[in-house]
Amino acid sequence: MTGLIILATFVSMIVVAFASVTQKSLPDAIILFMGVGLGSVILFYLFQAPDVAMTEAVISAGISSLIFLMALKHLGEES
Amino acid sequence: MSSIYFVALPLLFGFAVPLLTKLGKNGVAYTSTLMQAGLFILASTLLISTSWHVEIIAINPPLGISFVLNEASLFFVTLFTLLMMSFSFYYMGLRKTDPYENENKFFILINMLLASSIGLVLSSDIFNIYVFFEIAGISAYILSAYKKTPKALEAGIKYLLTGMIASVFLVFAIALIYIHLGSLNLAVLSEHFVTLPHDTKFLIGLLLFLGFGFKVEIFPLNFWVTDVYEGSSAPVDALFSAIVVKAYLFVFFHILYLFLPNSEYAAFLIYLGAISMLVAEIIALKQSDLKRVFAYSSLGQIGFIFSVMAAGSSEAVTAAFYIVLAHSLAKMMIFLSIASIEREHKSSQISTLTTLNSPFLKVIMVIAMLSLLGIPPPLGFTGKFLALKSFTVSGEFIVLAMIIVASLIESIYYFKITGALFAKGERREKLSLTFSQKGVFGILALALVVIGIAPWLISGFVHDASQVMLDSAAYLQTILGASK
Amino acid sequence: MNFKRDIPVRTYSGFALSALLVLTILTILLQSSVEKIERAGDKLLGINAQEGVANAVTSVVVYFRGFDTLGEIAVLFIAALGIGLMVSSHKSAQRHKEESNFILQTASKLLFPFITLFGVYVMIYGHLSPGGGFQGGVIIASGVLLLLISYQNFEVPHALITALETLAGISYVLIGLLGLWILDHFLGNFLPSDISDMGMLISGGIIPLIYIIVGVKVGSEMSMIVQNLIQRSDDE
Amino acid sequence: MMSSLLDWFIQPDVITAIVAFGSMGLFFVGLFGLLTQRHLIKIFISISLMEAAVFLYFLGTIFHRELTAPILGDGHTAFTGMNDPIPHAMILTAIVIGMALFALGVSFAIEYYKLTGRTDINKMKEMGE
Repeated sequence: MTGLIILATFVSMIVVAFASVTQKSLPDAIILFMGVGLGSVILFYLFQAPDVAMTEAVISAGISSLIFLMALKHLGEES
Repeated sequence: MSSIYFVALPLLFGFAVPLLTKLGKNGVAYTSTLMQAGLFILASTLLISTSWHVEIIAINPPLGISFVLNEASLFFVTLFTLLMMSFSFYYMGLRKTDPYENENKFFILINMLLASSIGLVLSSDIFNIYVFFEIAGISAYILSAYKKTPKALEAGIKYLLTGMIASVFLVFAIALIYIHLGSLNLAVLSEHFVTLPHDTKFLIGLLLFLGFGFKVEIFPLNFWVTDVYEGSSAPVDALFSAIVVKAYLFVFFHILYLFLPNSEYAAFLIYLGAISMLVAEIIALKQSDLKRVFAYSSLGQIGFIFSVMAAGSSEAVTAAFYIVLAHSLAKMMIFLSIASIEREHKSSQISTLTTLNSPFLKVIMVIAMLSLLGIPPPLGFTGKFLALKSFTVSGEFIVLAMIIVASLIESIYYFKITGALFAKGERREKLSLTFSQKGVFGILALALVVIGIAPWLISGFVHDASQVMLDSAAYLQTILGASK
Repeated sequence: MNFKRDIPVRTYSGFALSALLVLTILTILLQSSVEKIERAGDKLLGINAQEGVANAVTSVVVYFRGFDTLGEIAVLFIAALGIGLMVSSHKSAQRHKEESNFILQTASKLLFPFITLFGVYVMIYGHLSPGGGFQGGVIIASGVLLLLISYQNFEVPHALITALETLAGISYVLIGLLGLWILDHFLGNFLPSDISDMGMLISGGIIPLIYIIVGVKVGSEMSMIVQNLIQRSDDE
Repeated sequence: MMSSLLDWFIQPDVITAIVAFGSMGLFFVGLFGLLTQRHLIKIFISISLMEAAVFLYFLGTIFHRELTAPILGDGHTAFTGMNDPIPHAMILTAIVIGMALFALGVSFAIEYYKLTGRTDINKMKEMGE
């Protein structure tokens, strides 16, 4: 069962990451990047690593995306 | 006296700076210089007392992290502390008239750079080397973008990007190493690395090469170096080319000799170094900015050191140690004199040298350039002579030819610079150098010339250092035997 | 490497090149069989019991490989210093934005205590349950960020934060040096730590102490970073 | 039939293969973004994707599904039947270092944009070549 969940999470992460990289507007790219962060949190949890999952959750979905969004206030919306 | 103080004291200084500012305006500057002098004394006592031992951190190796002090690592530690001490004494004079914007941060960053370069050289744990790789990296990125001008910021961004890419490859290599070999200690890894299947060994080797290749500034991966050197200020360039690059060079070859003792890749690396030297010297010909010229000359010299070090024979590595010593001393002198020129003349073009009026600086620059070219009496000659001898002995005639051609090209633009230095023409008023700056230049020039004339002073020690560097079995024995 | 031509050619070549590189890496990775060998971590698990710390990851991060964490704290310290340097030039800019809406303010007034409480819990119980200094510190910093967003005139108390950061940094290195002077191993565990009080709050000698210090330092540094970046972006 | 499919997914080497394909796919997306995108923030995102892919590959290949997380429940004192804690410690440190570099890069990009109005890596040609 876990193999199936891992496969599904990986596939969705790759799709979301590809969309985030080729996205034209930056805020969308960053929100999609948060989605990839969420996916990696789920995977770290499945890999029996709660500490790493918590760190990844707090940092990739939390602080670093917010740092990005604050940077966007004057880096312009378009890439 | 333990070698942990090389890392612990700069960190303690960095964290305590807000308290040190209470000691008055120059509190931070004087504490930093005093500490660096103390570290140099510690390094030389460890060197003279030949106390080769393993400094254990938290638990015994091979599970724990440990610092290994032997001839090779202490050679570099003493060199780095000497160079940083002389940099600080020089900067004491510079800061009276042209201090950095908020200076306490500058002192924290140069001390972190020193601590991480020493950590890179001493550490015997591959993930610990990655952490020091990052500390040295991040302090270098901020130092290069310190002036916050568009040029400096571009230099910082480019340096940061190449650093992040290099660290991704290095983490990938460490992950594969831990998956397949189950340990992080360099000694245990060097024992089991050969047992790996061929293509895994190739992949780990390639990733390690990419990880360190950017930082060692070897040919295909050094496109970013000259922009960083031109963008950052001259004193910072002195630190980069004299200290930081040497630490990465040592770690690169330390790991190469531990993992692949006499491997078939050595021939490829020798040619890579020679090509890197040739390409750098050719491009240096048409540069007009002093910092850019000496950035390319640094790339050339580092390519030369790279190919000599890769030769792997004991004579070649001894020659490489001489060249490293000569290059660091000479580059520190050159970039610091460019710093004085840049502060006085507000530009670092070669043409500004024609209006330079400071006989002392001219002598210093000539001595440094003689050493870089390999003309006696400075130390550069001994290194180059031994290197060329070891190449002829080992029959690498193509590499020999490439190096000789590159040195000829190098001499062209050095004569162009010396010509500008001594050209006739009206000179501006005399460039003022404080006593401490003159003292620093004097000591470095003296070291270059005295060791150049009498290399037997340190030849015994340098020979042992090269033996230790090449001998992975002894390294394994010292670590696994150490369990205080 | 600046292609003058329009985007598609660059994208296709980039696509093909990276695909080629990754495929070669993938084939090598799939061929190399990962057999179950006894790795350094399994040996550490054997030793870990006598440290009396329930969370083996915390004892590895703080004690067995504590030197990496000290280095990592230095990286974060330098990053905060660099960001402060980059944006320090506009410290004096007044933040004259209009008050953000009322709902956000009441919500953040309600949420902030719980976020900080959770952050402190994660920090202090780092050696018993998953979590620890890094996670706790960043959670507290995200609480501070919430306040910064919702209240325009909220300023992180600079003097207090710098004092906390300095105190934490100095005590971390001093604990390490104490280990050196007492046990002759830098970062050695000189406080008593035995298996009997596994799972108790006061267990594992210096390990929880260091992780709380790490939490305080990471928390204060991250709030400084966030404050600097918000300060920076309000200067229009 | 369904249960045999689920059982097939449980086997360790199947999971390792899925992890290898998935994380290398993510690495590919990161590398692709790095080579083609020109906006600084996009480049930082791509490098973070590559880094996340390396961490996922590392943990995914080394974990054993049947062993528990390296944390003791209440009352137990024996560290047996647990996953290897060292990769967790390494990745924890590497993630926080990556975030620190990331935040520094963003502040460099903001300052550079403030001074020159450019965020395109290719047009950063301040220096004479």
